[in-house]
Amino acid sequence: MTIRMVYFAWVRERIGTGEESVAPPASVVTVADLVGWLAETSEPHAHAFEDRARLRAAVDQEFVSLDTPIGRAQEIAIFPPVTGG
Amino acid sequence: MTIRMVYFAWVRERIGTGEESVAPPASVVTVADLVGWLAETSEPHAHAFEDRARLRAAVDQEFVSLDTPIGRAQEIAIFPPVTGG
Amino acid sequence: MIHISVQQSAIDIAAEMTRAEAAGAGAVATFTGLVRADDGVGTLELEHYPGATEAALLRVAEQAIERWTLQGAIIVHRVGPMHPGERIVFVAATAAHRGAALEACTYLIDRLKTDAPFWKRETRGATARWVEARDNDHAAAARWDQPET
Amino acid sequence: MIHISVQQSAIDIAAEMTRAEAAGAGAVATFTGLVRADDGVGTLELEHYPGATEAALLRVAEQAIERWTLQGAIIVHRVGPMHPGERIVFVAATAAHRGAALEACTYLIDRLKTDAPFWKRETRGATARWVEARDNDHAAAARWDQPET
Repeated sequence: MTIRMVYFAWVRERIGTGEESVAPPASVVTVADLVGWLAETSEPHAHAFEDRARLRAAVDQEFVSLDTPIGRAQEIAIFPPVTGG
Repeated sequence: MTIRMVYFAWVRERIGTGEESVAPPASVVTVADLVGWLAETSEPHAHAFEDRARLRAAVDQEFVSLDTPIGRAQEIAIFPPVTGG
Repeated sequence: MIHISVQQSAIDIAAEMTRAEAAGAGAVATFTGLVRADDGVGTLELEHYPGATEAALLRVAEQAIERWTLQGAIIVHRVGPMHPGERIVFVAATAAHRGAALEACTYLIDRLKTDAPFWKRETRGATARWVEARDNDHAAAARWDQPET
Repeated sequence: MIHISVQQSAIDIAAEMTRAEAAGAGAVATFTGLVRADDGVGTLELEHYPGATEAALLRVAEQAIERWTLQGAIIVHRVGPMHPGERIVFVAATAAHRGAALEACTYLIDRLKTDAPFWKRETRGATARWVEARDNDHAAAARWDQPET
């Protein structure tokens, strides 16, 4: 399964790109699993994801907690807490 | 003592004028006394002042209750509850 | 910054917002009251007590500035005849943060409703009537007299 | 009436107020957030999540319309680079009465602060930093989740 990952703010800056396609193994069930797996793929990912408490996520543009199963998601976004307004 | 009376809204309309000068007797101590005395001076005043619960007052442009002494007031206003905004 | 105006002319929102924003803080809350277009009123006429009105509005603005440490408070109230859709009143509160601006804005309009000598007369067809004061305006104003919780 | 806009261009308050007032009700409450001119920020940059942002803002507006029976809700948020004194966000609620308009306006901005995917980066001199989320924004948003008292 290929998932489109999108990143924003300092998560995007640390990873060095705003989006990428990934194909996680079957052992990746939740968003937190996905983040953990990605953190092992490169130093920039590890740096971006080092403090899980500061990460938020959206699955197919719906905001979710990190323990949410990714199911058959097409797009998963990882970003810091929002600061608009 | 001469006092400038000013009237607004339906109080003004019933009395037929927006202002007048009056010289109440010494027995008039409070705003309520003044209203009672004026109500006896003419039919329009009596009509304007017939329901005291619907009257509000200002003494020298300060909003006061009707039991306030008029003291040495120069201007006393009588009007309905306000409805701005 | 305090700006008070009781005026015959139409209320210019863009000009008032520029004034509110010029205070240099991060948050501006406003309230605009309009002649309702949906209840059959043809003309609304606003009478006021010249001199006493401006003094009352200034007092309301000063109280808001002090209570919420505002950078600015604006109260503009129209008088004379006006028509459905036109602005009767505009208030604005400028503050460093949104909570203060929003609360102070509510305070300005709640207090204005009970503390400033304006009277409305509505004309529907051939019939004119003076608008009656509403008890819940007094309830809205009175809640600001409660001790802070 | 719901109007949502996420835009690079400056926010035109007069145009948005005309839109809010056109809903035909008696009360319009607005909140405007500005880049503060007083704390040394040279440039503020707003990043967002295209598509998800508009959907989140629409949901906030729909919730406000339903909860307060509004005639209209407007949310306009700027993105990209901006400077001190410029408007970041404008929200407006149009209702028959002022209580509903003022409460709904507060709801719109409180919810937007926590529910919409925007991120602010401030540049002061040569230093850029991402603004940290504030706990009290979550407290402000959460109070709308309480059962009505």
